[in-house]
Amino acid sequence: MSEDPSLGPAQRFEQMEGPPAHRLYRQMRLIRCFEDKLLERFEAGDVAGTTHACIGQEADAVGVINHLQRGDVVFSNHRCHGHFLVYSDRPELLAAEVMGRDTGLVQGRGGSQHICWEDFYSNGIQGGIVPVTVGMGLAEKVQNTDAIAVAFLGDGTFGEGAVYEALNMASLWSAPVLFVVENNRWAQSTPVELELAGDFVDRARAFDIEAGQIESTDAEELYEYFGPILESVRAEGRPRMEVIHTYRLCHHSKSDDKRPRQEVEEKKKDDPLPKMRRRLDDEAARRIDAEVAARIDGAFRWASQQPFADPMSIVDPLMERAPQ
Amino acid sequence: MSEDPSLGPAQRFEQMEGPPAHRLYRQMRLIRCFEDKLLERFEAGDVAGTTHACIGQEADAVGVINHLQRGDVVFSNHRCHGHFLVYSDRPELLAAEVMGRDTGLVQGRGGSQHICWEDFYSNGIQGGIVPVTVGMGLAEKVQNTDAIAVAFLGDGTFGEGAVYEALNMASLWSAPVLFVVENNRWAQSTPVELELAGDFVDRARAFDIEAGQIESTDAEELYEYFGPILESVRAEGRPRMEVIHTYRLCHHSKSDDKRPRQEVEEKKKDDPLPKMRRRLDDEAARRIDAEVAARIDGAFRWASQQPFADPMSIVDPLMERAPQ
Amino acid sequence: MTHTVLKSLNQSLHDMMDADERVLVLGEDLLDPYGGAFKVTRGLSERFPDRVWTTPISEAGFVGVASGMAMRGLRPVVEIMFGDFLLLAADQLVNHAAKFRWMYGDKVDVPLVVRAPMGGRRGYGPTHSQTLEKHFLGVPGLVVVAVNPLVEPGAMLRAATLDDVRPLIFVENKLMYARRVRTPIEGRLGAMRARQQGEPYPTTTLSFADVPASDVTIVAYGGMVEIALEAAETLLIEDEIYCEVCAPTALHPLDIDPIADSVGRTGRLVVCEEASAAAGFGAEVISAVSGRAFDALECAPRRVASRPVPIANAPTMEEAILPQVADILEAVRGSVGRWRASRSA
Amino acid sequence: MTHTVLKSLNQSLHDMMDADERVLVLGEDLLDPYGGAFKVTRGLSERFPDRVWTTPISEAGFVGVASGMAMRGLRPVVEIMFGDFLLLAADQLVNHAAKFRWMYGDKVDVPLVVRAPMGGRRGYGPTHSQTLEKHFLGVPGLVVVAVNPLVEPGAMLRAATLDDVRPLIFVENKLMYARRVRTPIEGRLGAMRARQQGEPYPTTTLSFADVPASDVTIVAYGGMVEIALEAAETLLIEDEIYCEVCAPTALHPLDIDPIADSVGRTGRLVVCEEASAAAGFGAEVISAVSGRAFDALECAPRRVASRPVPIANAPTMEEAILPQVADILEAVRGSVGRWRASRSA
Ligand SMILES: Cc1ncc(C[n+]2csc(CCOP(=O)(O)OP(=O)(O)O)c2C)c(N)n1
Ligand SMILES: Cc1ncc(C[n+]2csc(CCOP(=O)(O)OP(=O)(O)O)c2C)c(N)n1
Ligand SMILES: [Mg+2]
Ligand SMILES: [Mg+2]
Repeated sequence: MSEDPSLGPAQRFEQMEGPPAHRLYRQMRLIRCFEDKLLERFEAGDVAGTTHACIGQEADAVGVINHLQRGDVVFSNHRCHGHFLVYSDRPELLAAEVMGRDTGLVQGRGGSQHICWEDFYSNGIQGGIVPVTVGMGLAEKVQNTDAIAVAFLGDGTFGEGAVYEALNMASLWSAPVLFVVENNRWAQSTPVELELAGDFVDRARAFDIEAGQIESTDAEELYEYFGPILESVRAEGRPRMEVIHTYRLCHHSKSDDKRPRQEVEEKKKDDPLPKMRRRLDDEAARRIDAEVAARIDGAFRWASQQPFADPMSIVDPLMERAPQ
Repeated sequence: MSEDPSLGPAQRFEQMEGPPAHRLYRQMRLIRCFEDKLLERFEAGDVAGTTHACIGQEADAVGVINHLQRGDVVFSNHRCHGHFLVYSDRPELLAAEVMGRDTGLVQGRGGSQHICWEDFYSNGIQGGIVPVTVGMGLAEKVQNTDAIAVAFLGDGTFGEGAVYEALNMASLWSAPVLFVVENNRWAQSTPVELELAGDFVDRARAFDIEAGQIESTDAEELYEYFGPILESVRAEGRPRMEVIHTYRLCHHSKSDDKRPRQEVEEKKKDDPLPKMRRRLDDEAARRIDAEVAARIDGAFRWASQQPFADPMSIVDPLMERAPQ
Repeated sequence: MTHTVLKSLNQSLHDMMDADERVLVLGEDLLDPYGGAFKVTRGLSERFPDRVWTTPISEAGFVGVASGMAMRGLRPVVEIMFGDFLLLAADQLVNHAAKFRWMYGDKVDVPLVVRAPMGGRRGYGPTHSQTLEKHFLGVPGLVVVAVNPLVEPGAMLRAATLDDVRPLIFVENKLMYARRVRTPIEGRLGAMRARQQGEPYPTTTLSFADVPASDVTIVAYGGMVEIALEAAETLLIEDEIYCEVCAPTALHPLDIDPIADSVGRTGRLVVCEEASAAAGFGAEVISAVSGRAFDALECAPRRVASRPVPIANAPTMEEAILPQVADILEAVRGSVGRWRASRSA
Repeated sequence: MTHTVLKSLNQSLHDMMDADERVLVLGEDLLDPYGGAFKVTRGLSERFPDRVWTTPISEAGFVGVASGMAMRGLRPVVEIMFGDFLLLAADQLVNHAAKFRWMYGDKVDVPLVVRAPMGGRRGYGPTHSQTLEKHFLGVPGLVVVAVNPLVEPGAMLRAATLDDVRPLIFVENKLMYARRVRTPIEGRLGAMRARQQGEPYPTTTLSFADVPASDVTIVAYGGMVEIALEAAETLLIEDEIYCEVCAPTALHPLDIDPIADSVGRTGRLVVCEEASAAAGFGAEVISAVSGRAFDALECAPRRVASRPVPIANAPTMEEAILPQVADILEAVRGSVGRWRASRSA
């Protein structure tokens, strides 16, 4: 859609230097570093509004998105930073966006959870993006582009009826769509037992959609796991659902975490970053950490030098007759 | 809810004369006769608007509703005449309603698909009644009344997201609700294969709701089948879904039937009325037919003598400030 | 050669699908031989089996699917079987389709058309007779238009589908399907002078030809247009009241100019709508006219609308609830009578 | 002893649940220690564990569930976490809850309260900052009210829950939660004379005490009330313009009398709302006032509202999009200036 499209994520991943473990770690480090910095900025009062970090879930993003070809569609939700950063490798654009700058991803209009770049989209309403993604996948199929679509949704989003309407149509119409469920066991302050009766995988299968699940925060494992899955969605032109059982190590948004402290501490053992870092030699790890830190610093520095979003641009020329 | 409540359906069924087969036949005959007469009136231009007959599905109504106690809730859909007639045994009130009379069930306001009488309700929007019924069942439970709720829904209605939201909450909150799915294999002009991926029973089970199914137009069989089911919903205070695989022998509404002629003809062999009538001695059957015919004649005669709905009553005193 | 509104819409869909592969039609019960509840899509699935998608009963879902298609290069036309069910898609329309273009920094378009047959007078009762578009007016990014038989409905549908990149609700009217299209010819419509302004969703302004100045402006859209015209004729014959009838098709954003101009000439305003009045189309017209032509207004604008109760099923009540010719007569006579009385005093 | 709007609402819920077993609270993330996204339900689940139901993310579903409960003897209070999500429940509200009582021949009541925090100014972006109640105005059978700090919000919530048998949307405002409640005392509010009319959802009319006639009526509800008051003070000090501020809480059905009376005194009308203007609350007020007090109106009524685009996330844009004190100043000065100019001419 963009005039000067970047490489697709899979191509970019291939061209990254070092062995896969290094690359996966570098990407996750980029996400973590970005969000740490962002939260710091929020704390300092430099950034307004709210934001949802994906700390602890970075392995999902790298596991899935690195398999996508140019033209493939991603529709993400409120917790979209990780997905976007792997998709685009453009932290500075997201930084500028959340900081309300005119050169942000969508000129400061969307902020943290309403972004769009090339074939990546996100929206802050739970559920509704799922049928939209199905439509996108179907449009690619109708136009014989060979592209597929991926929707990210959380456990809590299984409360929304739109999800089931979408599953039904995706199955009836053989949409080439992968539904990636990030079951981080909580929806805001609500544990999954209080929001979900039955089982994710059974729900998909009840719509005749092939479904699987994996309990992992291991980026290499997830990357291996999703390769054949994305291939099969593309080859078969059928929908599929995959549940990743994971955990959110940070608050839901900004600073509202009331989950049992002990549970969160326990889960920190599964933090995907140290898990992957341990597989790198120390030298490489430190080099990556430093490079990424510098990059994120640069991104935020660049962003903070950008002009603020332009209040003169709050017009919609296509709707101009609406009364002011 | 009404000031002078009638007997509950189960009690009334008990007090009917003759063996169960006679009673079931009499009730189904009443429904069939009512709808035949109603459609005649439509053809003749005596009745305005539209209506959805349940010809061919009468056994569902008698199979389920005859087990309900006074105070139990029924929420039905657009195809509600059979359910209502078994519930109430008041054909004259429904006749007056569809004929737009002031003494109709809801004073002519609702017509064929929007009725209410004692603890029976119906609405013409697909899907939305399902969460409402769950709330009704839960309200009974909260108030310790021992009553349960029954929602009727068609195969096509499984397209609506509200159904799944309702299943999830019913399961999470243990609503004493029976979901009766009348799978008549068509939704308006759409065959079930084009509207439903996967399986009804699997869908319920994916929400941890016990579910079963029965392929039958045999009223006795259905009556036997549903006895223990309704008992279990009441005893366990848990939701349950039951699918009745049946067939609609008439058009969807008034006269728009484009289904394959041969399929419909084939299905007429399973017409629940002759099936049951064959089990009666001829004498009894003829007596019942005559009695029911006379009763329905009387009901429509009475209805057609009632005053038309009063155009002066189109005010809502509780909303009176709204501009006219 | 006359044709009905139904025929015009149906033909337009045929022509568009024939000419443009991007056009897809989605909705409930669209397949032939049934061809849709009101037959607007008749014959399409036979000719274009791959591009007519009969849907499950999932209004939110298939509007969402169509939005996604629209964002990825297709031109979907969605049918909501009865406009009453549009509420199920409210979140998709307002929080998704309407926002995407602007919210995403103008990077995407959502050329989505959602057709919705509205209106009563057929005895369908409370959930199948409503005129609900007022609840979708004033959403940033979401266009609402309503056809009437004075424009070529098919041409308008074509413009909405092929030329308009904005998500759009295309309001039809159940009773209108059987009406003949009668567009103005050489500036005339029967005994009336006719002017159409504003492309591609024009406002038609009708006035009696040989009158220098009319007495009152009647605004009506969609299913109320024919009723307003009937009222205008009656008022001419029985009361010698000359009406200008303004029939906009663009409800949001509203093109207020032709209406304000007409009020500038007449000084009096009666707005008709089939929904109940509160916070509806008439309210917007009256407010906008007050903003543009306040000094021209000689008396209080009036609204003709439904009584504020659900649309009852019984014909006796439905008729009394929905706005009729008599209601317009009363409103116009009330407006003009006050003035005539004051003039002759 | 002052308290915030938040405290007032929270205390009211505590008191109602304590006093009346029929009161149940449903919504997302309501359980303690979290206590709801804006903490209106804080402490309830600890005290009444059986009657606070935290729900799945199913806005349509749990509004439906609550309707059913309301029809069967309970008094559910539903929280929609952000008012933006109310659209998901549009079908439940309009085609179910709102219709049941009248459509069923008055056999049932649906005493349902749906609380919805609306409004922007917190940088939450396009899907979490909207003021959407305009889309729910004018539904037969559905009441819409909006609190403001000049009434006791808790008392209004109590009336809506325990005394009102109609389904009702109870609009709150996110920024307002932290505001102090300041109800009039002995007919005064600070420097202003205050009058409250209409139970249980009153309209507050404020005017500067020692002026015989004010110059302009400013109508504002919900989150715009404080902004209108600030504007009124500035106008007094900087321009010697005397404003009457009318702050209704009943948006539908609207009690137009206090507003029309005020315009009868002032002759000028400015209506403020946080949503975009088209087909909104202001349109209804202007139309209704035109119907009731046309002759009193000395100039065109004006609307102060959002710019018609999604509410952008960036603070610089959000501020420019949402209506501010300056916009009210401009509108009032425009209204009054025209008149003053004409008077001095
Ligand atoms: C329709 C809708 N309802 C509620 C919300 C508020 N909300 C935002 S995130 C969230 C929890 C989502 O949980 P889940 O799907 O598990 O995703 P997670 O936050 O855990 O990644 C809620 C309730 C919303 N954004 N949209
Ligand atoms: C929300 C909604 N969408 C569409 C319709 C129109 N409609 C009425 S009945 C029907 C088919 C229903 O099929 P099913 O659930 O199988 O019930 P059946 O008619 O077969 O008894 C449709 C599409 C409706 N009433 N409500
Ligand atoms: Mg989660
Ligand atoms: Mg069916």
